[in-house]
Amino acid sequence: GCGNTDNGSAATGTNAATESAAASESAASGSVFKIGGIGPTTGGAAVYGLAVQHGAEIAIEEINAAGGINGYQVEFKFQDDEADAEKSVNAYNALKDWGAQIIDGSTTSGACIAVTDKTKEDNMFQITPSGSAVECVQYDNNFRVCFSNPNQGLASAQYIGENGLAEKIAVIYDSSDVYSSGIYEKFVKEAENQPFEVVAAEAFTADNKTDFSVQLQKAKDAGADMVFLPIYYQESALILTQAAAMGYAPKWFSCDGMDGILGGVDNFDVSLTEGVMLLTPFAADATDDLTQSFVTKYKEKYGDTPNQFAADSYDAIYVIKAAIEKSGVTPDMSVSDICDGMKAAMTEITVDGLTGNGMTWTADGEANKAPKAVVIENGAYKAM
Amino acid sequence: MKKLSNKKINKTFRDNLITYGMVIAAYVIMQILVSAGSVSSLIQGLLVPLCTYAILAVSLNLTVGILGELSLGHAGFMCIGAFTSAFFSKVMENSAMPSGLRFFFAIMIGAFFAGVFGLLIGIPVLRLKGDYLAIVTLAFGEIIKNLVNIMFVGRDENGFHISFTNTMDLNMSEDGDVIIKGAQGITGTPHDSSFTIGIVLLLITLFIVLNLIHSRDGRAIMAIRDNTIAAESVGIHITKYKLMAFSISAALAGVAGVLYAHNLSTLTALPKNFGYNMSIMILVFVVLGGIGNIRGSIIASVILTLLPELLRGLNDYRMLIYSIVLIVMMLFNWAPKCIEWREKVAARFKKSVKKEAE
Amino acid sequence: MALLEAKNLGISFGGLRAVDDFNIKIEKGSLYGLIGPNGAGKTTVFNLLTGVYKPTEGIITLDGKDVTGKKTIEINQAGIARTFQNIRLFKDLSVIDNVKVGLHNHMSYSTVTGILRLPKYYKVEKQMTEEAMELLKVFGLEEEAETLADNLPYGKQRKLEIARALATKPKLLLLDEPAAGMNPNETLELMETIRFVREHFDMTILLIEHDMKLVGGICEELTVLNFGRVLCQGKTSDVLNNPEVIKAYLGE
Amino acid sequence: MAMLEVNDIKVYYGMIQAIKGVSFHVDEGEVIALIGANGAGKTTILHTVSGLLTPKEGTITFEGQDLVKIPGHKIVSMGMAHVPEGRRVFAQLSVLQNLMMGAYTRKDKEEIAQTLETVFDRFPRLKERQNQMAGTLSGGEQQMLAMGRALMSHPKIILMDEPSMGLSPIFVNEIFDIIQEVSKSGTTVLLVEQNAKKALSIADRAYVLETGKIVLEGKASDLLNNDSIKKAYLGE
Amino acid sequence: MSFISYLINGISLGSVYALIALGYTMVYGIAKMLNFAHGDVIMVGAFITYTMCSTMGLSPVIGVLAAVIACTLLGMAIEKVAYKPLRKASSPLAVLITAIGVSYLLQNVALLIFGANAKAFTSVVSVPAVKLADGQINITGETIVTIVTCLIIMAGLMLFINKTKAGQAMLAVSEDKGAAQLMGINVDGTIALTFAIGSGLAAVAGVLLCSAYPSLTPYTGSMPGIKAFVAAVFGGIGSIPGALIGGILLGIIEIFGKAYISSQMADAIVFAVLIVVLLVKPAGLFGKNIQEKV
Ligand SMILES: Nc1ncnc2c1ncn2[C@@H]1O[C@H](COP(=O)(O)OP(=O)(O)OP(=O)(O)O)[C@@H](O)[C@H]1O
Ligand SMILES: Nc1ncnc2c1ncn2[C@@H]1O[C@H](COP(=O)(O)OP(=O)(O)OP(=O)(O)O)[C@@H](O)[C@H]1O
Ligand SMILES: [Mg+2]
Ligand SMILES: [Mg+2]
Repeated sequence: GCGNTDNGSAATGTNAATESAAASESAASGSVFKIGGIGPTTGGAAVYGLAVQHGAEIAIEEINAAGGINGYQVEFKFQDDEADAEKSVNAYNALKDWGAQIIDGSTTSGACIAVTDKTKEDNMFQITPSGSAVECVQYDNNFRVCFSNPNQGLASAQYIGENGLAEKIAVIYDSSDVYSSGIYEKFVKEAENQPFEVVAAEAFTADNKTDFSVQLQKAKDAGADMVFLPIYYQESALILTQAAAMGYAPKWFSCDGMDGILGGVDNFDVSLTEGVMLLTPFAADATDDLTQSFVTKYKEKYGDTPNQFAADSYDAIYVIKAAIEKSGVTPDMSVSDICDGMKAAMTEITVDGLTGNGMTWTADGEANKAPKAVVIENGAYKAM
Repeated sequence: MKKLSNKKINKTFRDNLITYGMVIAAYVIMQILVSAGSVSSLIQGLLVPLCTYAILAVSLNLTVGILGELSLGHAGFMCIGAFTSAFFSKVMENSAMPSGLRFFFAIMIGAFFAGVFGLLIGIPVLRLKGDYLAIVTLAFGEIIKNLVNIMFVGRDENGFHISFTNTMDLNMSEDGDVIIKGAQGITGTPHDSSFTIGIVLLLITLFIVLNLIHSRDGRAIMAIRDNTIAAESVGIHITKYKLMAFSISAALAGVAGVLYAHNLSTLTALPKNFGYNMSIMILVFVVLGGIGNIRGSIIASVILTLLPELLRGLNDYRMLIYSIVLIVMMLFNWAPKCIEWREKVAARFKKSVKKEAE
Repeated sequence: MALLEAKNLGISFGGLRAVDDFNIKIEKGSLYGLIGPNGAGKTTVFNLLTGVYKPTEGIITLDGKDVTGKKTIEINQAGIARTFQNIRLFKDLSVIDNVKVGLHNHMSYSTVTGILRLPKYYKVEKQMTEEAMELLKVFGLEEEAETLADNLPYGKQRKLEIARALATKPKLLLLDEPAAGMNPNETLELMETIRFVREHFDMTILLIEHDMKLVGGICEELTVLNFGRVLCQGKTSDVLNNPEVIKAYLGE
Repeated sequence: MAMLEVNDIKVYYGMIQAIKGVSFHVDEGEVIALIGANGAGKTTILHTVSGLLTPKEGTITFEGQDLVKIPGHKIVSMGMAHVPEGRRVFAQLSVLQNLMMGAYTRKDKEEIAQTLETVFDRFPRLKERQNQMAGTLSGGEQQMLAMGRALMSHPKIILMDEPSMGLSPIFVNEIFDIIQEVSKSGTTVLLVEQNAKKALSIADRAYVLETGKIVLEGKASDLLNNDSIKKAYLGE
Repeated sequence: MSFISYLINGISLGSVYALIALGYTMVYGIAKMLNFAHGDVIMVGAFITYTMCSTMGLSPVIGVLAAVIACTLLGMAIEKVAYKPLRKASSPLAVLITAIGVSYLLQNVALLIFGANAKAFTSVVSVPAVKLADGQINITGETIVTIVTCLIIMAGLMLFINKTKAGQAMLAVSEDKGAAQLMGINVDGTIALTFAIGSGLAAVAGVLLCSAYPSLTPYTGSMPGIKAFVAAVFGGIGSIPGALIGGILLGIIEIFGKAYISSQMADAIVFAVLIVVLLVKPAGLFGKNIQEKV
């Protein structure tokens, strides 16, 4: 349906902040944490940026309602970067002008890498919810919530191999996308050590993602009993539809980008996803309280089912909260001091979030969390 | 007779001087403001991109305004300049070469390769006309983007390796270093671009383009634009001059690419930055600023690059407002009715100024 | 030896034989007229002579050199310049720049000189300006040197085309209906100009024209084309009194 | 009342005023000549009358109706045709298609066929070339086509802008004969010509235009004998 | 066997391109402008049908009709507000740029109304798929309907242009607006009609595009729009049969390129073929290469 995405994003964040700021005495003017978010809210990748924005907004609202972080209220502002590196730097600069002290972003890998350079210069704490390329956490002030691409490629290959899920595997990936090609590379490399064989590796590009008949036909002709889809759910939905139409029914295996397939595509026939396996840290229909309350709020507010980007971003805010609480930094400290404090705290905190229980971080920015392998049964995730 | 020709030289001279002066003044003012600390980070961050887009617009104006051919593949040349130069800089990063010299060579390399591609593409393509030429340039731009996206280049002790599938096919030794990683492009290009260098490059671009226009070759190029058959009939070598304009234009776009690549730590060939959308965006600068009007190109590129950034306060409505403003500006600048109205207003204004002076 | 000699030229468009077995011999320094009914093939002959169309048969020699089938620019460089029936100026260039384009191959400096503005640039540009102004003067266009060609009135546009053609320093000048759209007074003036050009530049001129006053007034020899073939050739007075010509072209 | 009455029109191209207050009238059945030097504004006037340009000031009435207020394309169906300067044939359409385009406002197929016959009679070359693309016709042939196309609408009044331009002498005579014939068959003619002598010899009355203004008017035969006209426009 | 299914897939994809290209070429042929917003009108048409059918549950016929009517009006409105004032501009590029502005505008309005989430479009086609060779070859109902629609539209357009007065008026307007007016042709009306038809066709194309490839976002139209532009040029822009053939060939080349050369280089292959064709036939397959008469 029509999500009311026309809700002014930053407005929502700030409104929430000011409302609860009025309630909370401790938040005198100037003593609020300012967190900036970056991601595409227009253009072809808008769906991911909007998810990151909305996920964070929910977390911010909860935190402020519960009295803030260490008693300080939090303000949040989100800036559009159109998934472009240069615009992402602009967005970062705009946030800096606004007074941002901490960055939740950027959403997409390429853009995120460009921003890491800038946050490094300013020594500003940056945690990306979804930037999965290796270089997204290249500096000591960069952290991420999601898995890295090689990590996912490796884990996928190992999981398939160890559980003997398939013998012949075809890969369909987006050769123009950092995330997808990153996972693909590692997967194929690792496949050499595994008991299965990659029989076909077919690509598509950002400009060429309506028709997948050839890729599917090739997978079929190569006799693949499993198709690995290290891609996002929007394209996956099309692939599943087209495979069904041509009567091809292999096993499907995917990564966290697939998350969202159950609710992220309006009007999509989810029966097509029956049996799809994926490694994901988040499931919108998990039954734990945290997920349920998040999903309910999200649906209420934005009319959509949250995907993994939203969950990652929600967690990112709570990670920020934990790091602040641990380090005891205050809003009146300089950006650099806040960063130093939080950096140090990052390796000491443990966070239970939507995307993992007991998440911890290494100093090089990677999250320690176990990917959960799930399979879709009766339109719902089920642990494997 | 002397007087007349002098007048003309003076007029173009003055016109060019205004253009250079405008750029230099903008530079000086910005530098003063920056050192006074009264420029926001956003604007500071935009200084190099502004130079990049201004160079692109000027260079495309050479093709569209002066040569009179519609090119929709300019981003492709920018892409070549960006990747070749970033590759060079990455390779030389740990060599003994001082960074200034390295960047100088990077610029030369970017311009050279983009220019050579311009030449190679121009030879077959410039026989086509109008929209057919446009679509073929668009096609070349897309081909370049596609190939860059699947290109892997690595280096180890055995030298360079190239593959068009994935890194494994590079067959590199353990401690080899993959420099271009397909869709992941090049990361960690040294940050050599600066506002000063950008302005210098813009001034050089202006110098080349303006001087070319007002020379014998420029006249030949414009004659071809105005009437190919007549130009041939007075002995102008059509292909030669078309190619000259096209490859100079491509080389300058390559320079813009170098500036772009050395301003960000990541370089990927996405539809957004090197696809036809970008080519079209550059064309928008050119047309909005006035076809053949070099100064207009610079102004339009600055306005249209700043606009979406300054509209950030509008949040979700940002790009919507941007598109409306674009349409309105186009109507204002180009609709004959608006032009007439503007002229009238200007005339009235002049009159009243005169009266006051009296 | 004749300056221009065309032998047995022919070309067809689809089924239409536009020019057939066309022969002409033009002596150096002469003022030669090509006339004939509408659609007889006169403009097509010009197009053959200047390489716009390639003749399917026949030979064209200029000053003893075979130029058959050569490209337009080669033919221009060999020494034939022309004007067009539908004016083709460089509309967005100034009047003087139009002429300077004509001078392109005769006064040059390299691209690098142009871009770097080396001293030679200023020297050659100055020479070009002077020479162009001289040409413009011949046609009374010096006042309009800086006007955009497009803004000139019709008659002056025709003159500018001639000036531009002359700037290429041709041996032979082809004029396609130079007086079209001019009133009788302007035509008279044009006749003077053409005569002057011939004397002053020692030029050979071949012109197409339907204005008999002009043709009769300045052409020494005529060829009449009819249905793509030569109907009659010879001294102007003879040709204009030839009954066949009168019947096919002049009317009584 | 006059069939066509032009009253003090002023026409601009952008800021440039090309017509500076021109009035004239054409009575039914007349042949009116409009003469003047290059750039005097003759073409501009014809364009304004037939609705391609709009006057800034002034009125144009045709059979009692104000043409300025009528959309340009409706003027044709009121009975006005225009042979434009520079021919403006539809280059990529065949000769026949061009002619049929002339009859665009007419409905009766039989009548159209009849008019086509008369046009072909007058211009046999067009009949020969009816399937040739108009753009490849020679200059003179295109001129014939432009004329024939205008006649196809069976107009009450026809505006002609230099119809003899580029025509061979024999055909110039013929075209003036045709104009007279057209006039005799009941069509009013407003004629712009460089060939002033010929124009005046077939016209009833004439107006002389200089830089956007009418400087002289009168019976064509009188103007033919007017010394200043002789000097300025007849080349005598 | 796989060759045949590739061929069929190519034709399926190509018929969608062809359908879009028909509208593109129509507008180009008459109004002589590249309407870069054409692809976005397609998207609007698809969203309207989506809203009517999937959200409001109305029948597909009503949904499609509503889309056609709405897009027709939209096309006319765009023409009037954004293009018409620039018709007499000194360069034809001006209106091209405005079209780009309109394209951005439509995308962003759609983004604000419908959000960025992809919508799975429910096919409006109820024709069953044809299965041949023991189900190895599968021609979907969408393909059949798209091809038939293409043929009908192509024939309809050709009849319309060559046999009706309004069609002839379009030809005249496309060559010389002034002369056309002198023939009594309503130039404004004719151009508006052209946009109306082009945009109405865009709606049909949008519905069938999304029926065949059921993923609808505010940006759905832009890539097929460009591809259709390529197809139209390929076939000879302005030529109606050219658009059809160009579209189908483009689809086949794209699929064959992916299948037999490299799926990674699919875009490059399509464009390379295009370039080669244009170098051999500079006005496209069916374009008239009109030489200017000197
Ligand atoms: N490119 C072409 N394609 C087809 N026919 C052509 C072409 N060029 C010329 N013709 C035809 O060839 C014949 C000769 O044309 P040309 O232009 O040479 O005539 P012309 O003698 O110059 O006539 P005019 O005095 O009317 O200008 C004409 O009948 C014309 O229709
Ligand atoms: N499109 C235009 N833009 C600007 N000025 C124009 C335009 N058309 C004509 N003019 C100017 O308006 C004036 C009248 O031109 P017009 O064409 O009506 O003259 P004319 O009497 O028909 O001349 P000719 O005998 O050359 O056909 C001229 O000074 C001309 O330069
Ligand atoms: Mg001729
Ligand atoms: Mg005139």
